Amino acid sequence: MAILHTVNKSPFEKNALESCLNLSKAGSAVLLFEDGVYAATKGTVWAAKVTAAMSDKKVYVMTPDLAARGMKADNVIDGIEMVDYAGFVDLVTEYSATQAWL
Amino acid sequence: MAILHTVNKSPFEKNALESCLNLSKAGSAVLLFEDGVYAATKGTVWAAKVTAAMSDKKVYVMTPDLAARGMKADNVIDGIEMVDYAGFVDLVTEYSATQAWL
Amino acid sequence: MEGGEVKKFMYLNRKAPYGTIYALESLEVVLVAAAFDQDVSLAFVDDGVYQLAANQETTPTTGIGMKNFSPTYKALGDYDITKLYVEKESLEERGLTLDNLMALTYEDEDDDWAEKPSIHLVSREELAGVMDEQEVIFSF
Amino acid sequence: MEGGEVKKFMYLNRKAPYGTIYALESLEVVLVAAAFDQDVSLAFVDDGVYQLAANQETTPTTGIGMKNFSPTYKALGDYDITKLYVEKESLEERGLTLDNLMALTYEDEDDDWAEKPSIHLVSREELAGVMDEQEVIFSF
Amino acid sequence: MKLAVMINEGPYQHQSSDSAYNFVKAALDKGHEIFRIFFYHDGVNNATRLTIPPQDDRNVIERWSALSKEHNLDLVVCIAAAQRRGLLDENEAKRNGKTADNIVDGFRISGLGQLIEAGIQADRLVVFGD
Amino acid sequence: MKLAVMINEGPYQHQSSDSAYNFVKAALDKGHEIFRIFFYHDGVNNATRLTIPPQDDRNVIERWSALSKEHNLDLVVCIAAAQRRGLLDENEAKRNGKTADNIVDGFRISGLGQLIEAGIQADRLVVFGD
Repeated sequence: MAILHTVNKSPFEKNALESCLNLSKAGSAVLLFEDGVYAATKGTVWAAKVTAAMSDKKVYVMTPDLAARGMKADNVIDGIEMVDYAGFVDLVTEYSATQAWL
Repeated sequence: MAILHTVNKSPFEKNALESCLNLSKAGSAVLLFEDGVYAATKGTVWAAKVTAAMSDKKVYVMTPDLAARGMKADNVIDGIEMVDYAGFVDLVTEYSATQAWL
Repeated sequence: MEGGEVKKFMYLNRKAPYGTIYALESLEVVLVAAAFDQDVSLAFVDDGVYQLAANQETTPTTGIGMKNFSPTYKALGDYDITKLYVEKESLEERGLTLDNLMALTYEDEDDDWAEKPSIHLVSREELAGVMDEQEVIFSF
Repeated sequence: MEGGEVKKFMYLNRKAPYGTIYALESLEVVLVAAAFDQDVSLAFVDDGVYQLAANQETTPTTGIGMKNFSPTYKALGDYDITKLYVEKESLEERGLTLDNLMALTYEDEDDDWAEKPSIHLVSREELAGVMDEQEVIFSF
Repeated sequence: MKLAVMINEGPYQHQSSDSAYNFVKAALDKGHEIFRIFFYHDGVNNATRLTIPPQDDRNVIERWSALSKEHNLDLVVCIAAAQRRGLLDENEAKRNGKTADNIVDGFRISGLGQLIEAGIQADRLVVFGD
Repeated sequence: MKLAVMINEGPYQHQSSDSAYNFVKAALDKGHEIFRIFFYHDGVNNATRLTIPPQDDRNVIERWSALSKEHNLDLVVCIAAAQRRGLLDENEAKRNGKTADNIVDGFRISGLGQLIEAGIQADRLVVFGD
């Protein structure tokens, strides 16, 4: 009974990730995709907050979205798991519900 | 030769107002309209930043957009000038160019 | 849908009204959903709390010329939609209190039709708990 | 437009590529604008700096399946569009340096066709100054 | 598993429809059932047959239409949202005195009850938006 | 003064088209000239004649069309953006083998050069978007 939260917007542009992190419970998961993948990259002003969230939540990032934006595994914060669309589907089935932070 | 900056998004949702305030010069003007009008209201966590901006910029807010969102003159930060669409047109003609922060 | 399963449905509202249509069209879904006898909750977080602001006024002549749909929220009680969760922290960041919102109520048939508030002011912590129990979440 | 007025045109790019179409369709305007002999500047601020990221890859099979339009930025120099201002603070907040961006250059006809960078790294302060001088600003 | 999908944005302007397509394809590849895909808000614009996208880019509408045919998907366009935005099938056009219709094969127009039903019947609902 | 306007979003989903309409009306009331209104990105969707909005709400498209007639406005829809999104006039439909067109009276389809020209010719450009 844990929820998969999805965030598709850049944390620099919109407040979706911030709200998601504020309102998601320990044990839930956060999938970063589309422009949301920037939150998964190293060295940004958001990296510390995302790293802190990993203390009690799983964080995933969509590899095809990273690639489109010129990013690779090297750019991703340690501990964030990279998934493709098949992995996205698995997450949706593994968690009890999906909540989109639009 | 001063610019009219327009901001139509809530400062809570998007970073448009913040960027606008960071990148607009002294002597320019900022018009808050659509969801941007929330930045003109009293008591928010953004009020101090908007008030500070008024030290060297004029700030305007669109009255019809305030009314739609349940706000009146009482709710508006002191020193912000309220305009209607005719006032918007006047601002566009008075300033040398208009820059939209989308 | 008699005899069917009852699921926990949540409608997540995080956007201000009028600037975009999400608030209005979200409300249209909620009204239809009322006929399906599910366990319905509405969450108002971030700019979503502005959807419930009192005294919304739009006119074609001096106003923005869009339809003022805020009266529809007042009908939710009649449709047995009585769990509107408003996040306290979101209100505070915006300098708002419950007094700035519409007074939304319903008549409780289990309590001699007493009039009760539909808006439930909850902390971030409490709202996170409510969200975590949901089975189907609609975002707009 | 010979003999016509030359205006200072700025294209303001604040959004990331692919998540929305603004970056791509902004670039389409810039390419058309090149034929009009105006004084063209491009500003890349906030997530707009991501538009210039090197190594963008999209494929229909394992990728997002959208068109990779980043090579088009490399053609801007040939169209005499050589003033691409990138805000330093926006790069820094994102953990990026110029090395993470595409190397965009043009050949300077006034300097024996020497190859020169089109990307100009500017501080927030400097960019504010450039913006303040503009006569027509296109936002996307 | 039985999955339902809601799409809130139109083609090209936002990535939502692309992400949803890639998600649905992956789900079908894994043998999941797609109970319904519901197009709401500007998402209804994914159902127009009048687009002519650039030849070097993907055709968002054709892709949905083809996938629908291949897997017998139930692609539902919200009637209220569609009417606001000018998406009509032949019947709607006739009934409303409009001189053209523009819905592509593979989509059908229906009410919001179809979205609620999808939420009830499917094991999971996934929403793609802005 | 000579004003030009650019609109980046479609009807109803965003307020942009409403705000632009109110702005243009106020400008005309004050005696300014509207050199051109250019519809780009999803803004092209403002030109469809197939909408059937709720009777208790404004009709965004009809409003533009009527204002155009009254003031002889030049409403230009970007052809590239329109083709991506399924907005076509009769000529475009024929040329591309499409079985319907959907542009309302008062709008014309043309290229991006019309936007640049508006920037050059007008005294001010005002952009409405998301």
